[in-house]
Amino acid sequence: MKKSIIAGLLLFFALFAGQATASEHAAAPSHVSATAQHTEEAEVHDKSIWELLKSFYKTTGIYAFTTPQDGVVNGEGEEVSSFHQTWGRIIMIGITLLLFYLAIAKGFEPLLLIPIGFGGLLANIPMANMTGDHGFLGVIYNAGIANEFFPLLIFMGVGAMTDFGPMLANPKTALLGGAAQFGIFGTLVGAAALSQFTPLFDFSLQDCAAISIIGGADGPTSIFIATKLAPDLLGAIAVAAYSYMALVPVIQPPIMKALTSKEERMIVMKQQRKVHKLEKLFLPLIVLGLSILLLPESTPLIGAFTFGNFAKESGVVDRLSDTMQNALINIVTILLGLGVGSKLAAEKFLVGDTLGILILGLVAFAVGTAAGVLMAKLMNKFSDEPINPLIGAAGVSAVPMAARVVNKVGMESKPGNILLMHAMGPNVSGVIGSAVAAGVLISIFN
Amino acid sequence: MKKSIIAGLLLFFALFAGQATASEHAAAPSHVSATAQHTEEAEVHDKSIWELLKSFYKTTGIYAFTTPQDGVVNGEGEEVSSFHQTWGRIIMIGITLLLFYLAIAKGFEPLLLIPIGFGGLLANIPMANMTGDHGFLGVIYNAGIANEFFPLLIFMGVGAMTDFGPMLANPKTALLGGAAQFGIFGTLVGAAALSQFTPLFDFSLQDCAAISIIGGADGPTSIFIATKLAPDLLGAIAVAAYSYMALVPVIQPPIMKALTSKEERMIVMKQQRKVHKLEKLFLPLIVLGLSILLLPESTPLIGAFTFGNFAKESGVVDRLSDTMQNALINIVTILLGLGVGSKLAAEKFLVGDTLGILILGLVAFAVGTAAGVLMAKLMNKFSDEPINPLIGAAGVSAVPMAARVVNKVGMESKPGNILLMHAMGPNVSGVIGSAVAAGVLISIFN
Amino acid sequence: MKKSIIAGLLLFFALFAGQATASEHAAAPSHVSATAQHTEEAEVHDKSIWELLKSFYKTTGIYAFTTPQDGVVNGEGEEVSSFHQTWGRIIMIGITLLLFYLAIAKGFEPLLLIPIGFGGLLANIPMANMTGDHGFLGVIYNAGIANEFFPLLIFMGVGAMTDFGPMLANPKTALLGGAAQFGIFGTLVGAAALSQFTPLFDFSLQDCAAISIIGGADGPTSIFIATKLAPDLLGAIAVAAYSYMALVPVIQPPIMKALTSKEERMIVMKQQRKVHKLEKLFLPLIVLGLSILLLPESTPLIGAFTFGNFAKESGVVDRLSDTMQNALINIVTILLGLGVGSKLAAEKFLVGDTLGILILGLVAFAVGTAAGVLMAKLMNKFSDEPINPLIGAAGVSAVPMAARVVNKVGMESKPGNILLMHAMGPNVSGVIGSAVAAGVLISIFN
Amino acid sequence: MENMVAESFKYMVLGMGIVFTFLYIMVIVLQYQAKLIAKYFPEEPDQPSGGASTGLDKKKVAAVIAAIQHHKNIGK
Amino acid sequence: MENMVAESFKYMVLGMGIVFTFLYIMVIVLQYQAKLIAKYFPEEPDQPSGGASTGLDKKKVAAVIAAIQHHKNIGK
Amino acid sequence: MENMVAESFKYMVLGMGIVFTFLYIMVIVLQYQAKLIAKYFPEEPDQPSGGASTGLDKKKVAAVIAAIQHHKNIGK
Ligand code: NA
Ligand code: NA
Ligand code: NA
Repeated sequence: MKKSIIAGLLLFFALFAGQATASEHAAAPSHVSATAQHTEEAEVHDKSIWELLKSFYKTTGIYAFTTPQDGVVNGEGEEVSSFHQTWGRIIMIGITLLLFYLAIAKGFEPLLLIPIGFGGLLANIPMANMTGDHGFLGVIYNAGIANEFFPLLIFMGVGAMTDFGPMLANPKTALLGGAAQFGIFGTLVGAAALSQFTPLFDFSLQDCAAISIIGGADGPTSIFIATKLAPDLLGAIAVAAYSYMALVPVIQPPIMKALTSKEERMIVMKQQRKVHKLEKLFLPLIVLGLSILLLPESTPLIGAFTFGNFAKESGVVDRLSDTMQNALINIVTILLGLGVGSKLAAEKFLVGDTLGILILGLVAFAVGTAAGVLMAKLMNKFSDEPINPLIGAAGVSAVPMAARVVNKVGMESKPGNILLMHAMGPNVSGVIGSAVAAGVLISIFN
Repeated sequence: MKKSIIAGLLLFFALFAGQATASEHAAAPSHVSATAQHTEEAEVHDKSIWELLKSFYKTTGIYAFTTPQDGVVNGEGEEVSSFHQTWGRIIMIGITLLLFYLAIAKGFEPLLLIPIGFGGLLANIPMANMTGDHGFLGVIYNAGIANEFFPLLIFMGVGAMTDFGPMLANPKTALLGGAAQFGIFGTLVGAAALSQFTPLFDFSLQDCAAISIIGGADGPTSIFIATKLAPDLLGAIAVAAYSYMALVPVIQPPIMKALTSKEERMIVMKQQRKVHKLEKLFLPLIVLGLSILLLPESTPLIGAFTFGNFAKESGVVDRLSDTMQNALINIVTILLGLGVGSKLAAEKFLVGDTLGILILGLVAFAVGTAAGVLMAKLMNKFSDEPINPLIGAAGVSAVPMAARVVNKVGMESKPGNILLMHAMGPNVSGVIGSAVAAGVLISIFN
Repeated sequence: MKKSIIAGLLLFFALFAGQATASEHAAAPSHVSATAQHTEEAEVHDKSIWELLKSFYKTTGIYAFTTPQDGVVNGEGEEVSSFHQTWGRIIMIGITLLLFYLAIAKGFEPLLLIPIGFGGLLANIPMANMTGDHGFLGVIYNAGIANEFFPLLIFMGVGAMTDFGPMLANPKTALLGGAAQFGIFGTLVGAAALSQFTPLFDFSLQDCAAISIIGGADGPTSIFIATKLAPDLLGAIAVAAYSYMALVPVIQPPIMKALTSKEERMIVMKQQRKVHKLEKLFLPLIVLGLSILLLPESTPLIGAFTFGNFAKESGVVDRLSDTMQNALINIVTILLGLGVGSKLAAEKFLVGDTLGILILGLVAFAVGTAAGVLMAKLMNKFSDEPINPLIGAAGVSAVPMAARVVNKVGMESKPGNILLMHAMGPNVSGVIGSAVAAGVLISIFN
Repeated sequence: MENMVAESFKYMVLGMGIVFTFLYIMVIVLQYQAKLIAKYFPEEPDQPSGGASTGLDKKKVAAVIAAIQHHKNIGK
Repeated sequence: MENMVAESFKYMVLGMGIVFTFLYIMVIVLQYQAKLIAKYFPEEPDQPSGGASTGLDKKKVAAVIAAIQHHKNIGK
Repeated sequence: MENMVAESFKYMVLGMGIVFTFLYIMVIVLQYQAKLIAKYFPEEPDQPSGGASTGLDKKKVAAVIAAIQHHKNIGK
């Protein structure tokens, strides 16, 4: 069977090749030669089908990957180096395949890593220029990411999905969501120090701020800040943020165990009180009100988030709240992922900075976890009611993964000690905490 | 517990404050001082953490609300007065909270008042500048309201949700949906007279037209016309239109009772005939055809509306019709509400005109109701079949609330006299009527 | 009853007419006279209500359809001829009604023909100027069609709906989806020849390419290519593409029967093997990888398509995949249809070229079908396993209609011989085939 | 300025006239259409109202019933 | 360049201070609110968690139960 | 103008050649992939078709069954 098909294909080509050779004026199927052909219109040359194939070969990806050209520019008009045209793109395609593997086989935040990875795959296709102003990814990027609109819509949907009940049941655990933000600010100092005193990194203070927000463990916040403060680092920051959020079950447990004794991990917390629905209704208004009074720069993020939450808790606009939680957030997630992926183009991602971002992001994450746990230990010392220090780790946000990890680690020390709901308090307050931290960074650097 | 937390916080501040004071060159976390700092880069000054806090204080909302500045501009570059920076914003935030109360506790058109109210809340946040071209609300406004696109999409969804069966069962009741438009045109004359002859109002004729459309009791039509004829009045007109539509059960009954005798209210109408599905299928085409022949200026509104209705009645594109009625209209409602809310910024809303708009809108609504009832009385005199004059009140549109009010008032006079379906005829024809009236106003003023 | 209403209306008019006549300065309700009025502000003339009606008459569609004006321009600023202002528009409205009839009564691709038809209806309304930059249709066209974005989103949704299982079960039938693309390239040659050697057509080579893509039997691909290569022909190409896809059950069977013997049509194919889910998972990556290596110009289309398919087959982002298949594709279908319909404006559609497009499109479709069947006959000769030549006809794509037609024609010859799943292989590979063909055309002409 | 009332009055007359003319012609056409349809397509009369979302409901009910059947079969 | 560390350190102090101040005030307000609401609206206590999608579930369950009833009635 | 046919003919040859080359390589790769997967991942064979929306259906069915159980328990 196979042989006969090959024979058929050859026959087909040979047949037409013969006829095509006979024709007088052949076409060249590429931009460049099409232009050339117009200027030489008068000339008559005898180009065989094989020459046609040869000129077609120059339009293939194989040619582009193997034969870098001078003067190739990306969607933003910046020149792309030989390395980034060849091995760079190939490495990036390998990285996107790795992201797919992690998302599908390991369950790493697939809702964002699959669109981001696919966007990155498309962004590294030679000649297709999909990140350009008229390309598939470029249109998306300009429509909703360049203006920081999509992250806000995502945040609105997240707000509509968040239940603040556990935090309201025990408000003081919300402070743990503050302590964990030390991951952001501590890393900011560390990154500045390493940039200033070592040759390892060379980030500006603004870059440091955009990178350290990874410690907030909050995807849309990271994208929002990166777009505002360091758009060129967006791809690496987004990938780092979502990857580490996905790696919560790997990164956090050793830190949590190192900082706590077995007795502390076995602490049983008091059952939570019931929360009145009016408390839930007023909560978004209180949070927004505080951010208006203290930090107006944080209100785009907190405003979108509390709008979603208020719509949900109002109970009278369920069709809007359902749409925010489903159709709208899904559509925006698809587009946001593809658009962010456009920053995984080799010439943007395969730069020295990326490794620094990945390292600093990991540090930020770990420091935030540690700060949350230590703060919880401190609070346990001074509190009338027992506080299990593990729940401090949930303060980084990464809702609800971090709370689940807390629960799991707690159960390992004392089976049956269900910490999930107690950890959800710091977990959701961590979202507010990192939005406030983002507001501080915007107010300083923007 | 509380005391120890306060102690901890103070300790934390004190600790860092000491260290920070020691550092040589401090930063100022605000736009203004950030610029200043760059120019004075050479200077070395010893700024303590307390000075840092002081300069942070100037970026808080508390400072902005209490200390108005000269030269503050809104999203459109217009200067904002001291009053509008301070009490104005506070009053507006109070008004948006009132809208929430009405929407949640009283059930006033929550689907629009909650997004509009929240948009208004966000629009009054100092320094966040969300109504600017790059702000959350500004992006939405420019994407779909400035070009009048969102109201048309809403109208398309409303078309897909409207069942013209009751109107087709008794077409001549559609005339009641015409009489009620006297609310629009009567108010136009009244507003013009009051503007011309009294010092009460000072509206241009175009403003009068935009205001009087509130009498059409149709939200998207009001927003469409206001955006076209008087965009600065959009916020007040939208709020008035939706508020009065929500107030139908309060505004209409006294007028209905004052204009009818108990005998008239007790009139029982003939049971409606069955309607052939082909009649429903052709109806949108007939309505659109008439508006093409008589009033092409009304076809954006009527075209969108009849497209939705035709998609529904065709029966072959249920997935599109379902999407228009759900995902699409919900998404657009969220965005439209937020975008319209951006016009609730204090400097736009807290102006003399707003009170005039609220008063004139109420008059328009009441006059429309009265005209509908009186026309129904007239028709009842000349008709072979009995017509209960109450159904005239449903001609203002406000679908389906007005029809339900008719039903309720009818039942009060004669229990068991179900007028709901009879009132739905004028009710849906009122939508067509106000779209035609809007077309007339566009044709005159645009 | 009727008489009394007429009497009432006359009374109403007469009443106001009398009063209006008495007023000193009358308004003219149209753009033109509104301007005039401002310049003659000083003059005092006694315009009766009848004169007002007369000037209103000039703003009606009746007047516009019957009294063509010089200097009327369409949304793109091109002058519209007298014919296109009058009979042209009326004919186009008739054609859109015909499209509705075909969609509703005959079930012709209603999901696209109804929005396209309605868009066409709206585009032919005089004076409303809905295709202009600020018109309902113009806004849509500029937002998503001019930049070729909407067809890609549709393709993404189609990818998420496509099951490549049948093709994977018997990969070599995928070649049939290649043969059918001869409909595209054969027609390209034919159209070029007829344009060059006969006075029948006068298309440029680029136009020929845009037209011949109709033979790919793939709606979004046709719209994508037409927008890129010949935007003025978009309306006719889209209508032809969807109409012929809808006409598959009429166009294909005679060709299939003419080219096959009854014995061939009775061939029973081997039951398909089971496909491993990993094969489905890797398929989109393989297809995209090949298109990157061989034809990067095809990757916008194939990238969007394989993204949708990959999201579906990954199994970890069901909420995104569901959204692509429902809310997102439905919303985009509505907007795409309306936007494409804007190219059914009389002055765009009622031109000599349209007839040529319809004829050439039909030829392309028929040639593609024939090529598929002939290739299947050839493969059957050389294959170890029997191949029913009918399944070749499914290679044109038109998923899943063409496969169903194959099944039906097969059953006519041999009841119980279910070819549906066997035909789905060529059917879905036809989608890839035409996307590759589109890539070739882009690489040549763009 | 002095003529605003007069102008608006004319617009009122014009506007109400057009609204009524529009709806009146619509009523006439609809009545005529009803007669024509009753004459040529006497079958399939539809309920006068409530046809909005029955398609969806029917589907849901069908799915539920199918699921119940499925469940019962499993239960056996 | 030389002052990056010092600057970032100040930002850290400021940032952590604001984050804690924000959350601390929030905690105080929420605790006070809880007391107020417990005092003036003692009725209708809600479950402390899981209120996210119960509205939907309730509706679904209601629809299913209705469908089952319907089905049973048909079955009779 | 005179060379349109010749040009288009070449494009046809080129186009059909690329389409076939593309699909032919794809077929080879897919056949090879099928063998590899059958060798290294012999478990979990999938149905050849119709996998599109079973995820959803399964969820729906599960919800319905749960609801029925719930209903039965209530009914007791
Ligand atoms: Na956080
Ligand atoms: Na109305
Ligand atoms: Na095809």
